[in-house]
Amino acid sequence: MKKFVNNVDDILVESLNGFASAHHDLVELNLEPKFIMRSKKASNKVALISGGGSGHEPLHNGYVGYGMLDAACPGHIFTSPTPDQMIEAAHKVESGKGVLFIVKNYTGDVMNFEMASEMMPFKNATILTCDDVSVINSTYTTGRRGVAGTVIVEKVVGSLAEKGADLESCKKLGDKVNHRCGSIGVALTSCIVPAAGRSTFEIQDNELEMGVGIHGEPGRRREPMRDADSIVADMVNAILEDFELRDIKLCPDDEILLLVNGFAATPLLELYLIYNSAAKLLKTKNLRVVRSLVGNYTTSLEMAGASITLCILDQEIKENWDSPVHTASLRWGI
Amino acid sequence: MKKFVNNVDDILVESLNGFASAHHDLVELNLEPKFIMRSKKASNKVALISGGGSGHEPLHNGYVGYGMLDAACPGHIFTSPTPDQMIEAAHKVESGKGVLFIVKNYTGDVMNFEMASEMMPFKNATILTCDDVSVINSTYTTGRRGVAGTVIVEKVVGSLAEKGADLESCKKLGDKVNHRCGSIGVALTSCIVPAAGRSTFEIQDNELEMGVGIHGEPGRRREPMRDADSIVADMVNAILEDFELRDIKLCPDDEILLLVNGFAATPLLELYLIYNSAAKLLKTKNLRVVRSLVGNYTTSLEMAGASITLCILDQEIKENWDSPVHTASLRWGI
Amino acid sequence: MQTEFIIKAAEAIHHAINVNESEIESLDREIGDGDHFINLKRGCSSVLDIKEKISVLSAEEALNHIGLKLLSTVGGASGPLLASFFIAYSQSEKENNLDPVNQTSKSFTSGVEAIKKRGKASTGEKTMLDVLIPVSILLNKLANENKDPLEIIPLIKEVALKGVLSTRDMIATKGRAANLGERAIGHVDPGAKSCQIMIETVCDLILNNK
Amino acid sequence: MQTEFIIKAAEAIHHAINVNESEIESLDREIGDGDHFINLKRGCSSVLDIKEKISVLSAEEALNHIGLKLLSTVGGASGPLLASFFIAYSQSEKENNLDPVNQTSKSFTSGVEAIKKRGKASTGEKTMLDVLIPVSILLNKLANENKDPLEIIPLIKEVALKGVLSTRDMIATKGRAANLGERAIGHVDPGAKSCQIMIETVCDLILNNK
Ligand SMILES: Nc1ncnc2c1ncn2[C@@H]1O[C@H](COP(=O)(O)OP(=O)(O)O)[C@@H](O)[C@H]1O
Ligand SMILES: Nc1ncnc2c1ncn2[C@@H]1O[C@H](COP(=O)(O)OP(=O)(O)O)[C@@H](O)[C@H]1O
Ligand SMILES: [Mg+2]
Ligand SMILES: [Mg+2]
Ligand SMILES: [Mg+2]
Ligand SMILES: [Mg+2]
Repeated sequence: MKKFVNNVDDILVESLNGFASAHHDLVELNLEPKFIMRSKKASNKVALISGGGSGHEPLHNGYVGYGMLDAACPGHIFTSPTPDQMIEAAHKVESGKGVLFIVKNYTGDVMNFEMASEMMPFKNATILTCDDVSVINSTYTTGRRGVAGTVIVEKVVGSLAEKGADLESCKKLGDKVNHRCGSIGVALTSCIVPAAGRSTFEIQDNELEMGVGIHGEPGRRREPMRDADSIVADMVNAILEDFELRDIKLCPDDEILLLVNGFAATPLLELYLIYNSAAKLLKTKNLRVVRSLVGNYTTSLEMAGASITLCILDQEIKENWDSPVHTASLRWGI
Repeated sequence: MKKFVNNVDDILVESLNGFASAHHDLVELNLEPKFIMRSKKASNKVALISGGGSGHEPLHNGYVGYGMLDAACPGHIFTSPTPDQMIEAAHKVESGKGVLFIVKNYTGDVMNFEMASEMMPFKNATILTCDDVSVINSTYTTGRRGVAGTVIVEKVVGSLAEKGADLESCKKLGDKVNHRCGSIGVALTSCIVPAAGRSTFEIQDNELEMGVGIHGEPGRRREPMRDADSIVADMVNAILEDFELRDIKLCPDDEILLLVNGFAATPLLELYLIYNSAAKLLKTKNLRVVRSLVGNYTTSLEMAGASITLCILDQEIKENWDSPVHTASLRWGI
Repeated sequence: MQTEFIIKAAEAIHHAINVNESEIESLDREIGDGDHFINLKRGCSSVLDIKEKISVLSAEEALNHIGLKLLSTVGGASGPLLASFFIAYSQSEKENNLDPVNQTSKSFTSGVEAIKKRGKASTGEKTMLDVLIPVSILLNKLANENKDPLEIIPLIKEVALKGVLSTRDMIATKGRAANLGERAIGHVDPGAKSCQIMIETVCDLILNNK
Repeated sequence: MQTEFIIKAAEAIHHAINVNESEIESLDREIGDGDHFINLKRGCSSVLDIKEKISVLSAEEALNHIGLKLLSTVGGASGPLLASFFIAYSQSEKENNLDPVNQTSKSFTSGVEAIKKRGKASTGEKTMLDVLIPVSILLNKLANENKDPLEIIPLIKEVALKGVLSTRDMIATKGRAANLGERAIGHVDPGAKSCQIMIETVCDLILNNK
């Protein structure tokens, strides 16, 4: 394991300190318990709080700021945060309109946020993101995992909350965005949880893992490595088939947000190549990509690979996607 | 070699197509010869053109747009572009105030831009960036390499050009920023030029390459892998010593821009840990980090590793750093 | 139960978890995300950190403190589950006052019920419950039959081990491994294994204390 | 010189470069960035792409076209240098009209001078010039002595090879390897090697054509 590390036990705190000091104009760090919050507390809006295991940076700390999250609760690497973090964060950022949790659908995250929700004195609601189509919903009862679509949910709901909408409306929009998102990831290499010190899984030079999770969990299946167009076609088709399975009708000329997300080690050069391949394919299916995001937005430590997320836009989602945002890792209009 | 690729010969064009289509609101792609230019031609300003080998994305394509470059000329992977690209790009973006080339100091880039400069009909000047302190200037006559400091030069000069300054003033500011920048990189792994299909260099699990170039060129020396604080201290000290060697006096309370740049595979988590380590060290030296940038801004394909750049600010540099910019990979204030 | 025994048990569990590091870790690497050992270790250490503080408390209070401590340090799926167990166990100790075997049986069952509720799971889903539920059923049965503790312990250990092994051939329907479908078959559930280790450790401690 | 010969030479060089792929590539990987072979290959292919077009031109014009083509396809350090060579060579063919040996010597020297000027370099800096300059000096000498071409060729090949080997123990002061300092010692310069291959190829072509 070759990483920039002093002491494995201190990675998270040192990294959080670096994050907070690099972005001290935007955020503040609380250490006991750990959370990142806006340095300027927002007033009279639904407080958006997300969180999850670390190792997916910039998710979620990088999305704290105007137009997006009010606070983010980082767990240990690949381990969900604990309820005290969410409760304490809520006490700091709640401003009278309640708390909305945005939680990726993993048993650990769900339970920890659930306990926080039960234990906190504020009106609150939860959006569970579950955009990963690699997990077949009907067969396995925990349901799909939440992956890169979460970034879109956080941005869109963040915008609505900033406009002063109430808890129910924010929750409703978030659920809608989540419903209209589908994602799938492919890993070319594994990743190393620092405390474990060894690769989470083994993968050969001629293999890829289709449907990998963002913790390096095994996915749909191990497949032979092949050319990008063929990998991308399988990914895009998996997402479209899933929309069909979930009875989400896609009409010709529907507007799409296409997110090509790198897990870390895949160069931007390749991410744009993937984008090109996906955009061309969607065009042949008469879908119009009108918004896009290409880069490392939901990572898996040092894994090589990428995920594709499609979000079917409507006027409300598009407007809230376009509105100004000012966070460490997503910024426009400000 | 495991990459998202269809045909090795098509990587660049497919990736450029993806880039241009993802950012069609910002840029336009010319293919014969290859360059990226703003989709809305700027008027009555010095035209800023940069370029260099591909494989360093987002450098330079990701910096084309308002407040930064007018055009970027991508060469093949790790190979400088050819003069026809710069000449043709200049014809498209020149708007009466001449052309300013921003060129990283590599023999190939220098000569190709030089020939473009000689062969083009416009008034033009060149800023050679050479911020890499790992190359000892006095001993070797080609001089230092230009690395991540180039991003700062492009941003700062881009701002001044946008304000309507003339060619000489822009060139002067660029030279000043370059002079006040120092960078050094460390590689933990090598990278694979797709056309070559194998690692540029071999490196063991207990080694790092101190002073690596952004093409995976060998650096100062092979060193044992060790803890982040000690690596970072050596990097920061190398930059500070170099300022001294070049007679750049650092005064207590001098204001610094600290750029922690990832080469690709090093997670953001670690980049912030590096930032934390560097910022703490600079504080003990009474230097004040007042601006920062952490992320993958000048990459080396899929290499793991990072570089640190210090830029000593003054009022003029700081103002032009802060002014609005709207490119694919650097955006604020707009 | 005595607070002194609780602390001894915590120390013994800490030791046993560390001894079994590589097995627990690799099980979670195979069908999870590889952090189960680290999560447990963090939990154990944090409990030992408050050893002095809880040593002066009643057993109920100590167990509640342990639950809250686990809740705020372990994280992941196992954190809230184990925490719920201890908090419910403590509650049951407070609310009832039975003979030792019946009390243990009742409190243990309350703990397991809390896990079932929190995790929305039962047996056959390839989780720690495949150890915990059979153990609690057996405990109840033996308590009803008024068995001697020394007689009970070997039976408990046996059932716990059987529970672990039963997870090997299951498809998971809860937790992270649920995403794996058929690929989870052939692998033992890490949480089941670690619960079995903890149960065995406490059993052995009781035996040695006698 | 005949345009036909130029095209034949381009084809032979293309072949020779490909045959030596692994050596050229690994030399540039050792002390450069590993692309020298790819750059040359791209250049050769692009020249052969315009074979038909230049086959109807005079030798001077053909050489100029080749220079411009290399300029717009090779890139890197070697692109502008090799392009400058051919453009200057063409210019000298246009401007002078000497006997074959003296003309070749004069034009070759003009080409090398153009490289020296563009690269701001000379011998002893661990570049292609460590092959090209000795060859041009020898050519001049032999031309002055009115030597027979067939006598000249083996000597040229020998000097070119010596030039390549001379780079092995040099510290580079130009090009990418200059950043390596002492670490470049022990490695032959890739550009020197590829120039030597090209020179040898053309020499052999002349021999075979005789
Ligand atoms: N819904 C659930 N009910 C009961 N136990 C569960 C449930 N989900 C997961 N578990 C247990 O938790 C264990 C995993 O714990 P751990 O690795 O610490 O958390 P995570 O899965 O979040 O990384 C599994 O092996 C399983 O025994
Ligand atoms: N200033 C120079 N003068 C002459 N030759 C040079 C100079 N710089 C580099 N070279 C030659 O160019 C070769 C490298 O070419 P190439 O690999 O194609 O370009 P790059 O170094 O840009 O990747 C070197 O081996 C050397 O022979
Ligand atoms: Mg986990
Ligand atoms: Mg090169
Ligand atoms: Mg786990
Ligand atoms: Mg090269």
